[in-house]
Amino acid sequence: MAERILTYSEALNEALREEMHRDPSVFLMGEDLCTWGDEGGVFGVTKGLANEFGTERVRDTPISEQGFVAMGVGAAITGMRPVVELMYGDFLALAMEPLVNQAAKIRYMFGGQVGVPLVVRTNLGASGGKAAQHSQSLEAWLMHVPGLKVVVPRTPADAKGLLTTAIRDDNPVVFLEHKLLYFTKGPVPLGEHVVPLGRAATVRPGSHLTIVGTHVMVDRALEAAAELFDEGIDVEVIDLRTLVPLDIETIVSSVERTTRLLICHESVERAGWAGEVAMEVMKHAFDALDAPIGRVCGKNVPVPYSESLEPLVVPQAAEIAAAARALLAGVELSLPALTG
Amino acid sequence: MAERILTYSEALNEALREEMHRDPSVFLMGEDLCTWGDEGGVFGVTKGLANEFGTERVRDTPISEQGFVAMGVGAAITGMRPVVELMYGDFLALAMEPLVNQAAKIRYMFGGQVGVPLVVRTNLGASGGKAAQHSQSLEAWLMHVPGLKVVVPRTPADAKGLLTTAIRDDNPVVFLEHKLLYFTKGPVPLGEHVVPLGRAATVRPGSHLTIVGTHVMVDRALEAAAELFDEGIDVEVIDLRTLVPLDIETIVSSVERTTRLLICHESVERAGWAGEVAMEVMKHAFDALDAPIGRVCGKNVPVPYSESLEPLVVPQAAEIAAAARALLAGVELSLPALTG
Amino acid sequence: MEQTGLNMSERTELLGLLHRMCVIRAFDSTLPELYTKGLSRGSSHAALGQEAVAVGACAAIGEDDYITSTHRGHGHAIAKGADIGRMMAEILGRSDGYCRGKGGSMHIADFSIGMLGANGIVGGGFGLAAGAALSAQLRGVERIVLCFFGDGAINQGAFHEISNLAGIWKLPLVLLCENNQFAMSARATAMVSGGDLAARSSAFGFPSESVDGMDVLAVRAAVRRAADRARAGDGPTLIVANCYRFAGHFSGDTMSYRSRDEGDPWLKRDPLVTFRRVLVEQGLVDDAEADAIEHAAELAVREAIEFAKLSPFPEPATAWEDVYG
Amino acid sequence: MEQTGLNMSERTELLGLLHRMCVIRAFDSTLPELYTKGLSRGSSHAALGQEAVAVGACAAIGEDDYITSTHRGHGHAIAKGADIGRMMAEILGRSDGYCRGKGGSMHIADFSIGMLGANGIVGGGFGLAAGAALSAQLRGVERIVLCFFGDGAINQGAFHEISNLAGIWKLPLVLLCENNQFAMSARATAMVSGGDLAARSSAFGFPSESVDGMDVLAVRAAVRRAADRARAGDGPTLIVANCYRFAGHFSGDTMSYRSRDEGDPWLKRDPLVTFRRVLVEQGLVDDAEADAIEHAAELAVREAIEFAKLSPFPEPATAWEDVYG
Ligand SMILES: Cc1ncc(C[n+]2csc(CCOP(=O)(O)OP(=O)(O)O)c2C)c(N)n1
Ligand SMILES: Cc1ncc(C[n+]2csc(CCOP(=O)(O)OP(=O)(O)O)c2C)c(N)n1
Ligand SMILES: [Mg+2]
Ligand SMILES: [Mg+2]
Repeated sequence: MAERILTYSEALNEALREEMHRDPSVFLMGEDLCTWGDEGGVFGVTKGLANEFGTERVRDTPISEQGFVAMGVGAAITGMRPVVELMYGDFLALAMEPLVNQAAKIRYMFGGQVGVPLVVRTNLGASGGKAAQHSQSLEAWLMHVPGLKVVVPRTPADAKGLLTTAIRDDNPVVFLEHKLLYFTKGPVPLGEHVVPLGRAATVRPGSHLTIVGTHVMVDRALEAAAELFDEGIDVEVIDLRTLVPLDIETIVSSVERTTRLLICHESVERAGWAGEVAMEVMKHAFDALDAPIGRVCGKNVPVPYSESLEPLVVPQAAEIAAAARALLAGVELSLPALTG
Repeated sequence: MAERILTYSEALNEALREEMHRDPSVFLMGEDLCTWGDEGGVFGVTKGLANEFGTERVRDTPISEQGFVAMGVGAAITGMRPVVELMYGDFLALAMEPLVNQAAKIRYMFGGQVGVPLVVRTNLGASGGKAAQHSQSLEAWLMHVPGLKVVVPRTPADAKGLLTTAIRDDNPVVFLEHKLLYFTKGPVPLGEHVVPLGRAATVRPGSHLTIVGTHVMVDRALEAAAELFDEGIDVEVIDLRTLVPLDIETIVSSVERTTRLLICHESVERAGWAGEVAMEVMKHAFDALDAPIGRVCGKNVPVPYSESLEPLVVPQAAEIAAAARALLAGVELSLPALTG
Repeated sequence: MEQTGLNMSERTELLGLLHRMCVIRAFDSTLPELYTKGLSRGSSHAALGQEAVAVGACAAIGEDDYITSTHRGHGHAIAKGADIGRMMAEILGRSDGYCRGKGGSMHIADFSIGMLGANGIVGGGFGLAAGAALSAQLRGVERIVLCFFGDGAINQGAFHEISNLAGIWKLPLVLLCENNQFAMSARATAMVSGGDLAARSSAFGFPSESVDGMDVLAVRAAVRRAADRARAGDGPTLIVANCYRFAGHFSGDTMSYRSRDEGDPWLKRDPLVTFRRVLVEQGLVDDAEADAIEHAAELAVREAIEFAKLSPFPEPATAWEDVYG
Repeated sequence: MEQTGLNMSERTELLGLLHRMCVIRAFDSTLPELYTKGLSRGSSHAALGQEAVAVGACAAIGEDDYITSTHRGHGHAIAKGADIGRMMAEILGRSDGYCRGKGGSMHIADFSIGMLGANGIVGGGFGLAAGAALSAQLRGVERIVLCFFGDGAINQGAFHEISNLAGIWKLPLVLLCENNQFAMSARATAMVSGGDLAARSSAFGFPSESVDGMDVLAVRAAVRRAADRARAGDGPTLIVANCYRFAGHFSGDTMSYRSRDEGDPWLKRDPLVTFRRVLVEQGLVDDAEADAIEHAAELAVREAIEFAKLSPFPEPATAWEDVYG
């Protein structure tokens, strides 16, 4: 299929545009979607869409997060497919009631009478000193809510393909972007591009250790892997792409080969989702494990502002590499023969 | 120390009364605290307190959860020690903004200028058909927020001792009761009774397998343990009592003896805190483990209403027993000599 | 009691109103018995005394219009035309219930008649209602949304956010506050700053109206006016229907927070009694006919209970269904 | 411009107001430079054009009184008496900053002067302010709370919940809405249903007042009236100060959503220029003295920057401190 190089933000924009063309029930709501910056959207995701589709279908809202997310739920149960944006992921804290008590439960609690085809888009991650209230990664909360799906695209192609799938999904999907990824570039297929939910991507094959992560943690793991390779350590890196559903098969079959697992997430360590992956891996492949499952995660502190502190609380490549080394300490390793 | 038999609800009431006598900065806010039922409180926890301390210090609020929790934060940073009640734990979804973006971060984000001595009391758990919006156990969300402490008392004595400690703590504490426990009875010390945060209680010593849990899961684990003992399986049961801080030492030293761990929580399995305990145990005692760490948790569904369905989604003793048996399948066990 | 224009041509409709009010009364009167017999569980909230609000309001809107409801929602559902057998089966946790036994009293919904659900979260309906109104507006269908809520719910921030959003977007929304004077033990007079619930719309520049919630025809008239505004594209209206919660908040509520007789003036104005009297006085019905309507309602509810009792409990496997679709 | 009673006895105080306004102007004018030089990070929001609101309001309350602030909070902090060296050090992420470098521009607080913090959550200050007001009431101290917020924040549900709570409990609270016409790219005229921000208090039965936010003395007078009410136990007041955001939402905002000249009428009423002119006209200051005040303000800000630059970055170990205490 034909591809072009787009930014992650442009890829998201393309998915929105194409789905809005395809399906008149898709519409957008959120703050500053229409005229902010260069034709809309704090990160440019809705650029040009208000001009193209009108402000009926691309709606600037007041600052009323709980209210407009709840309205998304109400519209979703009456025939529409709303895509609602929260400007920052930290504002999920304001919208948990409609997301958790309404959207996630409506299908079940009403005995399957209706679905909730709602997408709530927002972003995670620390970036450039946004500090404690604009840097949180709260995906674990959402994973813990039956009825929600949780998507975490990393590449521009996945951004497009997964957002397309999310919009077509008949369930509430929380679509979590990452601030540091919006302006990264990559090839993106032209036209319809659909990436199924629940399929992880093995972005680097390796034989000694498996690292799973999402978003920028995958990039940092790849950085660490390159460094480790020079030391004779061959790391496999898996980008989960979606957290609910979770592609446990891909992880388990990797771990069965490598016998070691390191899980990386930017969200804070305590009660983060590393434990979820670990429990599932233990359940399916405990005997394959030659070392404790490790994790490198955000530290158990709020995100500080200063440039001298912020990087300390978010996992960096060096920390991932060190953790990988520790899991392999004392193990005799051989690199795979260079075939293929 | 002298003791009497009290219900869990009465024990909580006693802690509130004693702390209000001791410290004039302690006051209560919430819905239906003053005149509901038998002199206050849907579960009787504030019974008689409005009559004793007046409605200035025991304040009935409008139905404005986000607002009055936020006011608790504002009062806490200006010299008071508010104890705020949310009638049901599901309403945490309405109060995450003040709890997470304000209370949990204020000390850190403002560089230690001020603490937030706030207690937010609420309850968890399914009980008798309260259905999807009145049965959730959301403690994992709170554990995932640095700056919050999370307390989960099980016995009346702990209810009193831990609430006393929580009120005296200079940090925001989310104090999570359980609906099925309010009217259970047990001995409670007269007068000042303080239970430190971060100390688990080993409620049943055993040698073959460790089960950790909280709230009613501990009772169900004890039930299972009694049944298993008749089959020659000797289970150790640990009541965590607080989730943040987590008493990992007690768990690890138990697992080092038993070599097997089963974690039980009523909150839904996916991204629940079982994984957190497991990661810490693996970190400290992987080599001691003779089996994968198991978990028996709430199922990944909303809580259904019908009496024929509700019990299926919440762990019961039989399920815990079965999981324990599975972890010990094929293992030759001997019961410890009956000494002391 | 609003009586102008009561005439024979409306007779069927008016008797229909009386009938529905009687069904609600009979339905919610059985709740304590169901509970003590162990047939229902959780909490179910009776709307005794508030029948005129539900019935009057739903009579003012069309079949295709939507309603959102509350924890105290049986009356709303019945007024919108829900099947009381399936409602009762839901309350008994049976497989023929509207939610296949998964919802119970607080989560009855019937999407086929535009009843978008009761709600266990006080104020949870505001956003659903406004979202449905936006949906109707976007789809260009002539549907409006009637949002029922209580005097307690009006203090939720959601009321404010949704009122503002509905105001700026001129959504076809009728906000109907049932001021039954209490939110559990909390008196509206103590919890509503300024004391005037109808004043709340002035913040957003849309109109409000206070109406006697004991008078089914007055409620119908007020909601008709509001529905007309909504359909005309003029946006939301707030209606405050003043009424009284005759019974406890739910069965088991000892009501120690209110004196035994403080409700007497309200009880004297029982909306069923009043409406029946008017119909008789106007010669639209005689006592025998009115008695028959009441008995029919009671019978229907008894039948609903029998239907519900015969319905099997849901199969265990259904616990795993409908989490995702 | 409100001018009655300007006299020599007030001279020191009035020059103090001018001085503080100049400090805020100078302080927030440096933000783009700090950002482009890589000295600051994250977002910092200038209150250029809104100086009269912060200074007038804080002049109307006492040292012991509290304020809560917003993401656009430098002016509020300066007006309440915060040290600009420590503020600047915070913006530069240094260890001498108010938050030891952990907060940055959006989280400046100085509890020693009752400045309870800027806030990155729009509307996050409502509850803190009302809680502090309740605290003062319970402790029986004569402190009031001044809560700054924007025209965007007024649409948060928190405004509603807190207004109601403050109303029923008669909390000593002044709700000061800085209507600078915009919430990022969103116009207040489009986002506020009914269009009248001051009408919002009518929902709760407490008074409101609209005031010219370009006039420091008018703001002071209005806040004094509200503060008197609060101190007298009469509860909250809403004040809407109409003003204009002279610059972008933050540095880097291209402001494509507003036309280049639409703000001109506002810019012509620059609160610093106007107030200076009044003082000169009234003979309270001559041009040289006024120039000196402006220069002193600029110098103070330059010194603050030097102080901040010399302050070391926080030690890594501090990242682990103050999570719990
Ligand atoms: C968010 C939330 N807070 C509290 C409750 C507990 N609760 C259930 S009904 C109720 C009172 C509601 O009062 P009102 O809105 O007047 O409705 P009414 O019960 O009078 O019909 C309360 C506090 C709840 N279910 N949801
Ligand atoms: C809860 C929340 N929603 C959205 C934002 C993003 N945001 C930051 S400032 C702002 C506009 C605020 O407008 P207003 O209250 O008028 O204050 P002003 O910026 O004009 O001073 C927005 C939308 C936020 N920080 N918090
Ligand atoms: Mg009520
Ligand atoms: Mg503004």
